[in-house]
Amino acid sequence: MTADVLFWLFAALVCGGALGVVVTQNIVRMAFWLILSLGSVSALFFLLGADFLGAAQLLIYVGGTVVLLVFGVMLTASGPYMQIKTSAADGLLGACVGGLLFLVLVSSISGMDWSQLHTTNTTPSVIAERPEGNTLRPLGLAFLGLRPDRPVTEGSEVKPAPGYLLPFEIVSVHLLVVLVGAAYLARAKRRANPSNDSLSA
Amino acid sequence: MESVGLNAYLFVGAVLFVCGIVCMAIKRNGIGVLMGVELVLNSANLNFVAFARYTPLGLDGQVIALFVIVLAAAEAAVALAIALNFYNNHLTIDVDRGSELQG
Amino acid sequence: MNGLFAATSISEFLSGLKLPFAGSLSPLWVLLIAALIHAVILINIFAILPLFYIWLERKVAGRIQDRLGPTRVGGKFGWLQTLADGIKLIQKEDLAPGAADRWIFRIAPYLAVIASFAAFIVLPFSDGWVAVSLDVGVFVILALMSLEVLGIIFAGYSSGSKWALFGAMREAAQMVSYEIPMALCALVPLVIAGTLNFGEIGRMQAGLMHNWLIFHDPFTFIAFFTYFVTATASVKRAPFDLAEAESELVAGFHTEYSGLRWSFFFMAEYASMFAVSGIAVLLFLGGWHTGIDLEASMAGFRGWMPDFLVPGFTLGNYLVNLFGAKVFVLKACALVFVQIWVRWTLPRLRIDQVMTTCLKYLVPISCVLFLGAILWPLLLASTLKRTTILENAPPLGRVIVGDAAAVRPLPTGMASSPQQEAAE
Amino acid sequence: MDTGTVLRNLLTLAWLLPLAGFVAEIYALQLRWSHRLSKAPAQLAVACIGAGFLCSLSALLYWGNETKWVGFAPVEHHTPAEGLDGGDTAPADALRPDATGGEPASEHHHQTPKFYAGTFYKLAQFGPLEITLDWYIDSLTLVMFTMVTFIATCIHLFAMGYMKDELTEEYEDHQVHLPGGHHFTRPGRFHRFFAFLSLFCFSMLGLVLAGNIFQVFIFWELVGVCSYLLIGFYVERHSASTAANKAFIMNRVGDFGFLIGLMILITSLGTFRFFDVTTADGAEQTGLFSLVRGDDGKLDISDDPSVTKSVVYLRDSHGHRLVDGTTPRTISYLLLIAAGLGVFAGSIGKSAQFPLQTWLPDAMEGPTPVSALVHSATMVAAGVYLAGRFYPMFPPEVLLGIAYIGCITLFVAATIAVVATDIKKVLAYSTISQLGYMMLGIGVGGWAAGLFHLVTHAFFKSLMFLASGSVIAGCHHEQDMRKMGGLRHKMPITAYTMLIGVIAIAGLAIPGVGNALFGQALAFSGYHSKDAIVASALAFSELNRNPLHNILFIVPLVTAGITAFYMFRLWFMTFAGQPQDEHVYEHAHENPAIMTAPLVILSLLAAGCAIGGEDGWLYCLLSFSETVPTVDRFTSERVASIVIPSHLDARDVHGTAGGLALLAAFAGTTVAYLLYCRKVVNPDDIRRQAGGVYDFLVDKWRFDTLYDVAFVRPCHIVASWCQGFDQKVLDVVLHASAAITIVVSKWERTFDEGMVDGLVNLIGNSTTNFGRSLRVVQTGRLRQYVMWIAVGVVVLFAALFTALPK
Repeated sequence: MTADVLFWLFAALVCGGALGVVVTQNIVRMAFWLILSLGSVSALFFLLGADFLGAAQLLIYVGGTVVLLVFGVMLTASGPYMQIKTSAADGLLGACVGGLLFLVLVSSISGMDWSQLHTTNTTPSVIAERPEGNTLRPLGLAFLGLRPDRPVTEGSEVKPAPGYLLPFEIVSVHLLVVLVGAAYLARAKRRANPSNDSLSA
Repeated sequence: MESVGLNAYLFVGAVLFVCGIVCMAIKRNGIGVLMGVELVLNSANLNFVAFARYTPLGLDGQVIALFVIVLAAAEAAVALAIALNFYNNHLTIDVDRGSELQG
Repeated sequence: MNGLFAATSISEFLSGLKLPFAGSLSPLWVLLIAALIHAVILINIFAILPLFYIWLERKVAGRIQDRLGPTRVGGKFGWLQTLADGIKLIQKEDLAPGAADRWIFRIAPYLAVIASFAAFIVLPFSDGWVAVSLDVGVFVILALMSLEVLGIIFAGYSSGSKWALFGAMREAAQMVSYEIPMALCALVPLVIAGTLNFGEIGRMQAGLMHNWLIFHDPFTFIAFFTYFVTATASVKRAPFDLAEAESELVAGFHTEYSGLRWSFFFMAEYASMFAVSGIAVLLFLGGWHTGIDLEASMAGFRGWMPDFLVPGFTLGNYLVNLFGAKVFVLKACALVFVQIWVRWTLPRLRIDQVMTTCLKYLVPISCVLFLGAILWPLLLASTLKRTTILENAPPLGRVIVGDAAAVRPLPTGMASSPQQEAAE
Repeated sequence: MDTGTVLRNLLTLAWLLPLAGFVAEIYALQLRWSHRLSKAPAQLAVACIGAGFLCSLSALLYWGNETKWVGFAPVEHHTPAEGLDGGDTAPADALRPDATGGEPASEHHHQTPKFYAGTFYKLAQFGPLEITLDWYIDSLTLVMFTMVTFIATCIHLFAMGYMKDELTEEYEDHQVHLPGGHHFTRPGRFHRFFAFLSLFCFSMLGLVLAGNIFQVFIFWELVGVCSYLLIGFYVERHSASTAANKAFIMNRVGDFGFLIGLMILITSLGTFRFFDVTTADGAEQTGLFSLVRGDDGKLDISDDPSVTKSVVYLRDSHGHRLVDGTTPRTISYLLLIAAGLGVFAGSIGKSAQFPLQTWLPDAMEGPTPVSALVHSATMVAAGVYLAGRFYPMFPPEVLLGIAYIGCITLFVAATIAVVATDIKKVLAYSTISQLGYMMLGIGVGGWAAGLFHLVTHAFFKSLMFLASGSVIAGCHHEQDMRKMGGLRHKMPITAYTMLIGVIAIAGLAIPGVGNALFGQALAFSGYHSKDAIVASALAFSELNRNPLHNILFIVPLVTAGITAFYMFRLWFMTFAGQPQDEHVYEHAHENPAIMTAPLVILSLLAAGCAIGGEDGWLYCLLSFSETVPTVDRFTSERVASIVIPSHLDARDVHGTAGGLALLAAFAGTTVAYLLYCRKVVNPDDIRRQAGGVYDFLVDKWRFDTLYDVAFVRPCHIVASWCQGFDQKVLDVVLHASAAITIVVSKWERTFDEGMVDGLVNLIGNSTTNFGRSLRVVQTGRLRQYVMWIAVGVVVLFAALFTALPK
């Protein structure tokens, strides 16, 4: 009951924030709605027992990515409160396609009987056992290459399943590459046409 | 026992996804398109975490979601760099202006 | 049990409470009432601390500048000067410039305050005195504090003023940059502690002062100072207060603000100062412990007067915890005093110097510290057959045990055992 | 290590050292290890071949020591107590009942193996046929190795002096005239000469060491290549290049027969190996010799009297007939003859036998050390060596052919030598003549005698060639004997070493003196060996009732006299008498020690190597390795009635033959002395008197003319016919077809351009147009793409939902 109320609250915030992003024309307001939406998603993560993930969502998305976006907005703003308006036709078309897409998604979600999944796999879910969260240690061990929550029987010996050490390392290297690449891409360059600096789009 | 189940989260994810797609489709501002991408990624994450909670997917769902977050951060950094370049070249962030690849 | 949005003691207390007319409360109501109680307590702390700090800042600044500071309102020391200022600000007109994006202009201070306030949710003041005892507490508090910058950016951007915009830009760049060394420095004691739960970290520093994590090894010692520098920068205190550099940008991002909204930024700033200092106290300086092991002597007092007023409430325990909270707040205030002291002592850096300090010095230093903190226990394990030179430090993971050769596969279900220990 | 391994290692070392030297010398200049004026290549070559000689000599001595020197001592032939082979039913027994006491060597056969053999390396395997690198070492191999390496060492040393002209950056070739009266000038080729010499030695040694006939063929051809390179060393001289070509091409003619013989062998016998091997799985692979000769050295011929139907049964080394299933393995007798003749054809080419002898005199165009090497120890010896090595494979009919070829050759060459005036040409013809002796000896059953002569001849002929080279070098490349004379005063060492060689080849002896000392006449080597051959020939002609075969004895006897005549003619014309050409005489001088020392060494060996004659160590060594016992007569009646005399037969007539030969030699010597030293009769008068004969001889029996008429001109005529046919018929047809093709292609072009291109262009254009129409879809607008993706997903899902049943 408690969780239900909270869920509906944050679900409403998520959906409202997302809709706000779509509807708003002002890019900074869009960023605000985005923050609202993503922050609420992180709250949903907490509700789903993924506390580490929720914190990560807050730190990386809301605190990092969105700040970066807003930063980008400021850097690319050619005038105060720049608005690049979406034409009504575009909006209508988008709404139609989006509506259709939503219908497709909803029909596939509702057409699926998820409860079958529980019967097909007997392995208990670590998350289900621990609805309040505390997934930090299992996640950390998984990234270090061990899955104590998912034992594998090899002969008579019970061992932890292999985890995600290699993907973890790959992602780390990937991040480094992206860091260098982004720095290279965004480095200061001569503008294409310096005389047009002050002109707004 | 809980009235809120997997489907509820999936519906939220669907809304998020559709909003993201529509955002990508209708926003002429490049940064706005990026925001749409973030929404889409978040909807996927939400679904993963929901599956982790309600299906035997377990911890794997969270691990994948974490990877998605990390990669999304990387994507945002690169995309922002591209947007800055775009702005440097076109003096605008309107993606409709960047149609040099028109056939 | 660590609840998510429900605090342990009060909610349990409420759920166990038998009301004369309605019987036991439904969980939703328990949650709501508990949350409300917490919020009220925290908002009081959140509001009163800035009042005190602003007064302190004035007095300290005055003393450092060889003058008296406020002396009139509320007695000889001007105790109520801040309160008077607050009343004045509430009375002021809530202005919004014509060029402003009003909607965001109005929301921005709330964002800053909410972010700053949210940090207090997971900050324990004493043993168990925490609104939400999260397993990823440190991570969450860092995440929440990083949100404060959003409010500032929005404020600067929506003001429609170039000064505000510059301030916001600087703030954004500075915050995004300083978050990295700050998090890395916070990781250094965390590596030792092996947990992100503030409660556990605080408990493991009980006893004499050498148990404090700052004295654990040379890297934590340096990490404390590095953390303090980055924390000062991340709450945009001088000498890193480029976002509101009066000499260049009028007042930076809050140039266009006035009245209560303006005071919100200051509440957020001073509360953040306390929050980062609290984090430093918890991570490095022994939390609510005195460091001279007074707790051990007070241990017998904990059982004094059980079931005081209501069943389950032990007065002795409460008083001991209250003492701990006082110790904690004192330590944090000492650190805040240092921040104030630094503000009025050091000149402000240029923005490029700020960025250079972070990217060229603090980031490498913190990386080295992090590496060293990881290698230190390994070094000890290979030489002293143990992971720390302290006797009651927690085991550093189970993989490396005292016997260096015994690297065993983890037993199934091991992941859950630390939690069970912590819950006991 | 057992004896075989030791011998193999030593001989392999001796064999491969010259190859290493060749590689080093060839690359020395390219890799700047050495410069053109350096003597290092020559020293390296000498070192290689000298080391090879030491290896060979030590191998020979080691072998002798290991075998208790049985091979060096004469075999007692008349010990009837030993080896009573009662089951011996060879036809020879019927003729010679007392020969049952034969098989004297059988004891040695059991004690010491006659040969050591093995395989170096398997090159390839085609079904049952293995191509391998084998080694086969018996006393013949050892003697040949020692002889070849020794003579080669001497010649190398000599060449270091002889070729020093080449140690220059600008060698002026006086025999190549350029327009404008200049001589051709080129960089010296000192290193190249020695590289070729080294390669030559390597090839020859490989041939001797070879353990199968295919390997022999490989090195046979290598020897041919080397001779080509060396004869054509002065490649700018037209005569030299022509001579090299001639040598090579005439050898090809012989090799053609060789190849045919090889093919017959491989198809009929299925192996190239000389010896038997036991493979890893225990199966025994019988080699050529055992297949044909079994264990007792006899051909197992079927009783069918018809020559076309008679077959030779193949046997293994134990004398058992080999069976293929139930039918015995055989080879047709005629085929065996054909194979033998084929292989011998190779020998004809290589050893310059009639009718392929004409290349050898021309090959004198090479530098004199080359002549010495090619015409004494190596190349021409290879032919005789092959005939000797392959002796077990020759049925009597082939031997008869060999004998006749040798007989004709020795006479023809000797007669030409009488009139030759070029000092090297005389020696060349004498070489051919002596090779004829060897072949004759092998052909009439004197196997050991032929090879004996091969070795002795190698020594004295190399001596004489080097001496002639010394003369030529001393007289500034003057080769005409008519311009010499009296040179013994100027170059005494050369003259008297040459005299030793001349006496040796002439076969002079002092009959009475030596008997006490050696049991033989006191004589130089040539006497003994020639004696043995003539004795074999006499025995052969006596045993065979066919009177025609008498010429096989008479001709060599007469030729012995002629040999003595022309050799002494050479010596007298060159060294004795009065100087004929003042210019030449004045400039003549003795050569440095590096050239005379080999002469002295060789003269000692030429004089003494055959000491003891047929009881001496050299002959014994050679006869030790006889594959086919010659103690029995061997009779064949298939094609012609032939009796191959036994060794004993030859011994019986030895005294007669030796006496007659000595008489002939003295006669020849006397005539030469009278004509050319005493000048009793002016040779020119005789020349004028017998003008026709003289011209015939000067024209080398008109062989070149005959070949010109018989082969070259018909070839030219046929070629001109072919050319005419080409021009008149083929060209016309071709031109016509070309014209037709052009017309057809013109039509095709129209078709291509109209139809095919049109079709292709249509497809291409329509594709382009379609692409153009699709181009508008690619707007470059990001948002539209996203929209299309979304629409696509919707449509896809809608299709799925409608198509798939729930």
